[in-house]
Amino acid sequence: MIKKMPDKDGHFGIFGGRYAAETLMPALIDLERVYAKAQADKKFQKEFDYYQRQYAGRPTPLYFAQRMTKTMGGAKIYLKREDLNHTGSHKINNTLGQALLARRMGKKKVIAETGAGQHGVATATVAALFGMECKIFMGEEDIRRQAPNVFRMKILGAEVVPVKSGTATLKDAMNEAMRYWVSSVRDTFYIIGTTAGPHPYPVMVRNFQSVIGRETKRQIKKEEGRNPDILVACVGGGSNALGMFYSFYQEKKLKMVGVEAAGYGLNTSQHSASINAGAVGVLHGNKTYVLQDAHGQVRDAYSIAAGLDYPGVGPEHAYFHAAKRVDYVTVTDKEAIDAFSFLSRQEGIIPAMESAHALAYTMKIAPKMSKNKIIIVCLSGRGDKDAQTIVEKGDI
Amino acid sequence: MIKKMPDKDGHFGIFGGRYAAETLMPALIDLERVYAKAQADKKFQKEFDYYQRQYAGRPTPLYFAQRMTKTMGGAKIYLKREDLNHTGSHKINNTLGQALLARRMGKKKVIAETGAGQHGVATATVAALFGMECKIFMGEEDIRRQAPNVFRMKILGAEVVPVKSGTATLKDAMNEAMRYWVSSVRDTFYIIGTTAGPHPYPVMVRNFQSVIGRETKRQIKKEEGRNPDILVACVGGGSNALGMFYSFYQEKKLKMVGVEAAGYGLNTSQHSASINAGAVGVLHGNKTYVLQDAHGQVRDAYSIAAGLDYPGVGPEHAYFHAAKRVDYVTVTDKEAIDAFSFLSRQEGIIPAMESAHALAYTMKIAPKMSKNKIIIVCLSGRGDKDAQTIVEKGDI
Amino acid sequence: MATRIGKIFDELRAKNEKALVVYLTAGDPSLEMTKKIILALGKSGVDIVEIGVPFSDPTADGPVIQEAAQRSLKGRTTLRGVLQMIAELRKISQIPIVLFGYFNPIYAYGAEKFARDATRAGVDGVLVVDLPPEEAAELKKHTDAAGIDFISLIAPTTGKQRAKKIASSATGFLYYISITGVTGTAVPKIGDIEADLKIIRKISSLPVVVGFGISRPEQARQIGRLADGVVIGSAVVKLIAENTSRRDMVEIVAGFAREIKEALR
Amino acid sequence: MATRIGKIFDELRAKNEKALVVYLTAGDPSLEMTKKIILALGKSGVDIVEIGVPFSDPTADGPVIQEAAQRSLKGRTTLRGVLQMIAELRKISQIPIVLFGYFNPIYAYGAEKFARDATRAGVDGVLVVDLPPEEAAELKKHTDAAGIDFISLIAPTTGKQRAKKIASSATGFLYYISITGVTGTAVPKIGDIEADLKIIRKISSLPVVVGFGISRPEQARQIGRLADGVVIGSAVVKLIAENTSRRDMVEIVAGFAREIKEALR
Ligand SMILES: Cc1ncc(COP(=O)(O)O)c(C=O)c1O
Ligand SMILES: Cc1ncc(COP(=O)(O)O)c(C=O)c1O
Repeated sequence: MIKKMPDKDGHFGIFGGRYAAETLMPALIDLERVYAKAQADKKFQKEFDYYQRQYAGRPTPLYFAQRMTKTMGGAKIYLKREDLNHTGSHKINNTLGQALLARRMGKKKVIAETGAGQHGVATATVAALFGMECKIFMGEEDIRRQAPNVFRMKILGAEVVPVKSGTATLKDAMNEAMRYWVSSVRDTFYIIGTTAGPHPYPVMVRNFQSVIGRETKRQIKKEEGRNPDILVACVGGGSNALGMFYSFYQEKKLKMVGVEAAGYGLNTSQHSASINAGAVGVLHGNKTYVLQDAHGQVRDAYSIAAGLDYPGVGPEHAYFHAAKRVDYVTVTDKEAIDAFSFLSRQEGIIPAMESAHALAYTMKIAPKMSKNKIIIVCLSGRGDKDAQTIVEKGDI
Repeated sequence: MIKKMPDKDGHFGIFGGRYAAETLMPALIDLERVYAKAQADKKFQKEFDYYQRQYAGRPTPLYFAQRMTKTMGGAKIYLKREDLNHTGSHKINNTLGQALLARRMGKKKVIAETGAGQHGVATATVAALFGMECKIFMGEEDIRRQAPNVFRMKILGAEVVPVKSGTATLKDAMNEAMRYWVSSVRDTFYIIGTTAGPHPYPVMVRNFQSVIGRETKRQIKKEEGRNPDILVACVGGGSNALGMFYSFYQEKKLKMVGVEAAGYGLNTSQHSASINAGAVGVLHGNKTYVLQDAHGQVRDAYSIAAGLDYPGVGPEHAYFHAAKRVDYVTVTDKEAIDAFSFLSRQEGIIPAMESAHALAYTMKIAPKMSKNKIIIVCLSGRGDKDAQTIVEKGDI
Repeated sequence: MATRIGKIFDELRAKNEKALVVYLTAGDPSLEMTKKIILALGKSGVDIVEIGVPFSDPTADGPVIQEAAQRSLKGRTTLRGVLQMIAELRKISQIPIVLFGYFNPIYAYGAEKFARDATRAGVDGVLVVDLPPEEAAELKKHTDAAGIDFISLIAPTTGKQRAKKIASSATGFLYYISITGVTGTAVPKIGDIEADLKIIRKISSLPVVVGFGISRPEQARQIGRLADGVVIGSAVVKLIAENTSRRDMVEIVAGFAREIKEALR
Repeated sequence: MATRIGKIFDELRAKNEKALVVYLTAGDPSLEMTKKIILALGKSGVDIVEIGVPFSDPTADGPVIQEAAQRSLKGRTTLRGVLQMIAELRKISQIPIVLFGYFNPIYAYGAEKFARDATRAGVDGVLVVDLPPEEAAELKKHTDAAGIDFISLIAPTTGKQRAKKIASSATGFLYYISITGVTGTAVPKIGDIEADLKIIRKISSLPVVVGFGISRPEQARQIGRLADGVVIGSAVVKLIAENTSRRDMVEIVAGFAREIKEALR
């Protein structure tokens, strides 16, 4: 049995913690305190539930993928439909929670980093909803690649701040957001988009996302009268995966699989498999597995799924990996594209390229499992944002 | 009190009917028969419900737009969130229904026309879901304007057939789909996307869409303990509006408003206001209001909202107009763009440009109404598809 | 009173000939030319002309006739203009004329006024593609009153019961659609036509002509053996389009019609 | 045993001078040049050098120092290389040296090994920006054991209680961050500094230096009146970058340091 995590300073075993500049420390400690209070406050929970239901569209269905199951010929495959959330992914679960906290703290400005733009859109969305000023930091390279989401953020009234430093992608956007936060921490709330960053972000984001698993548990019980055998989710920073896993990790005999992006392959330098191919290090305020060279310099991550394109991973995943509670596997760009196309044509659901990683792994194992087994895949988002890229790559 | 409509030949008063080529008549009659049977069949209804819930993500929330209401300073404004449906609009309600009918009829091929691409995507989606071959007819001009939806259809495995005839927009796509259907009617099901076309399409589509109003009625009862005062919906062919109105039209004292697209203004030739500026005529198999010249030649419709860009309107609307049961008003491109931007920034919801027409009208009346009045707007779809156009027009 | 249409079939039967019905789109390239072509067609042995009234949304037509309609509408052809042209034609020709088209231009004109003006102009029959028997009454009551034949279509998809119903209210002749498709887009199969015509013959004693997709003398001959006549549409419209700029266009079209007619004698 | 850092503050106090701490990024433009610059700085009156170990993700730094780090990393600077350079420097200079950086390169090097190698190379203190007291133990236990000062930061956002806690475990000197922001991005406000230093003085008897955003002699003089020293960082890094290709770059930098030091006497 795995212990309740994290400890009071945000440590998951040796991972996590709060490796932050002193200027930010008081804000982080304050946030921790406010969050703890909110968590215990029925009113806050009610408010959060209200927006989840009425605004984000929860609960999302747990959909039995009948054709996919049949074609695979093995285990029953269910999809948790986070793609049906407002703004198109699970990201809104978290931004709603953090924005409500920001409102509690009287902060009228929010900032966020974004890679694919999904978290940026989800943040711009809640900022509009609660009438907050919003700045989104985004790498110049990503702004070019993810134009549709940039348009959405602008329409929502957010300022999209182009980040030119470093490799001009997600990691640098996060660096820049942190720098901006350092200079504006008194009136600005930083809405981090995944289970990373300094404590209390990893635990807070995981808790906001845990609605995914809570619903799933109830739904599969109703459908099948029992827990599933395997849960599969993609892992970028790890928020959709932890959101799905959290309600289940105490269940014995239930296997959980996190799927990292292998890009062009782990034998190349073009991947994002922090757990499978990184080393323990400290990045963006927490200790975890990081893609880095022998000298502790962080490497660029790569994945066709912009949302997985991150050289770190949430510290709770690092812990689950070390504790062997979750299996972390990898899936290449090519396998993910095949799964993307497969699900689109088999079920009429265009998955986000991120989620396609979880599907690709499912397609490897399902055929080998017996028909009375159950796999649940976290379909973390919709693939509208990826459609053009994939068609233009000529893979469809 | 308005009588139950339509009559057995699909007439709504003098409107509707079945003005179709003889080649299609047997298929239409057959469809009518199969549909009547399905309607009475609990199993069919259960199946339809199942996919609505588990696949499309219904029920959609009825969301109280708190900030918008406050800013407007008058009536309470609720939004029926059809934008949260799978594929992003109410169109899926109907395509699921028709695809289930097609399956019942043993048809393995479906076709559809599309303008904005929303119905095309919704059709390609259900075709994938049920393993059917799918051809989508789309004007060349629209293919250019609505590229993201074209990508989605292709990914879903549909063939997008470019239509060059006429003005290469929606009306011509529908002409071409009908022509194709004439030549393939024995094994092909034509999934029409709105409450138009020959009988039984208008009644069938309205019934499939009526889930919108049924849910709304239940939801507003729960929220407010009573019916709303006004329902507002945009009217292209009219399916989201009828879907919303159908459960309410027998309610006295309840006002219903259909919003047509005034484009550059009714005093120009650039609009789609078939009811407000058209004349009775016959187009695409039914008698209704049609934009036409004095000689009965159909005019091109125009609206910034590609889904409203149709020179006809569902015959039931024509009837409701003639019977004065529904008010039909118009909203210009400019007003709709303002509403689009307003809702995005006030509520974090980017509406489809189509739905923005309903919002724009709401913004005109809400401030003049007292605070105990209730308006429900059918938010028929999300505006991701429109984001680029609007940003590039420089209006944001 | 025997109509011009009734008479022509009586005459042809007497001669043991089959009717050649030629379709052309009015106003393509101009109403003046349409009139000239019709006169020439009459002289080259064509028995009936179907004059297509152009419509913006011709859902039952293939590309050839669609484009002809678009060209004609660009030239501002109207139903009123077509009727005027026919009235002028009638001063010099007694060829039976069927107006072919879609309902909306007629509806916009006014069904009753249309029937009156059409009969005055010398129209013998109307064929409205999107007006099946279920919806026909609103026009037919006026054309019946005006003594204009209401030509009805029977398709390969029409079942026997339905065909009976259609035939029962039809006048002039029955138009059997030889393909499951729009005009000019496929080649009819003789075997299918033969089987369907057998059924239709049992149902109705009206003359039956066969149309959609017939373009060559040999086809006309084969089908002529089974039916009372054939309709040539897209082939003629295409010929007109291809030769619009030639001075001898009218002769070319007339020559083509003559070839087909030969095959029907 | 008094460290070099302790000694220098004692000496300065005796002379009634304030310390000039200069930051520069190791390896920009090269480790060789870094060494030369440090030697020149020592000669021009600089009291302590902060040698920045470049990191790929310097989240506490403004653009000037970020870019210097990127240039340095392009030149393949490593922590090992920096320590080697310091060891060489130590053969000819006794200037107090603080290593400034982020934790990950140290963690990758191994905290214990790092402390051992650093002290051997002649490092006097370390300042790890992203290692607040809560996380400091894993490094501090080793640097303490090696006799290296663990320099701690106090920010304008740090409350009194927290400042106390920080001061209680700090050694060498306290580094007060003069702006709420990253390095080199804003001009510090004297009034705010004065107020905060008053509090810090009550809490701790360690020397306090002030840094972030100081670039001109006049600023140095004003702040020198309140603190025990000032840190010049971005201004020096920028000067190095702007003059990299000039032969007299080292003299330019040294000259600038001399001007600042003048203001602190
Ligand atoms: C749809 C989707 N899934 C997954 C991810 C990865 O993030 P996480 O691992 O935090 O769930 C993203 C990030 O943008 C995303 O957009
Ligand atoms: C979002 C949305 N709303 C409305 C419409 C208009 O159609 P209808 O009037 O049938 O609801 C469309 C058509 O594409 C649409 O996509």
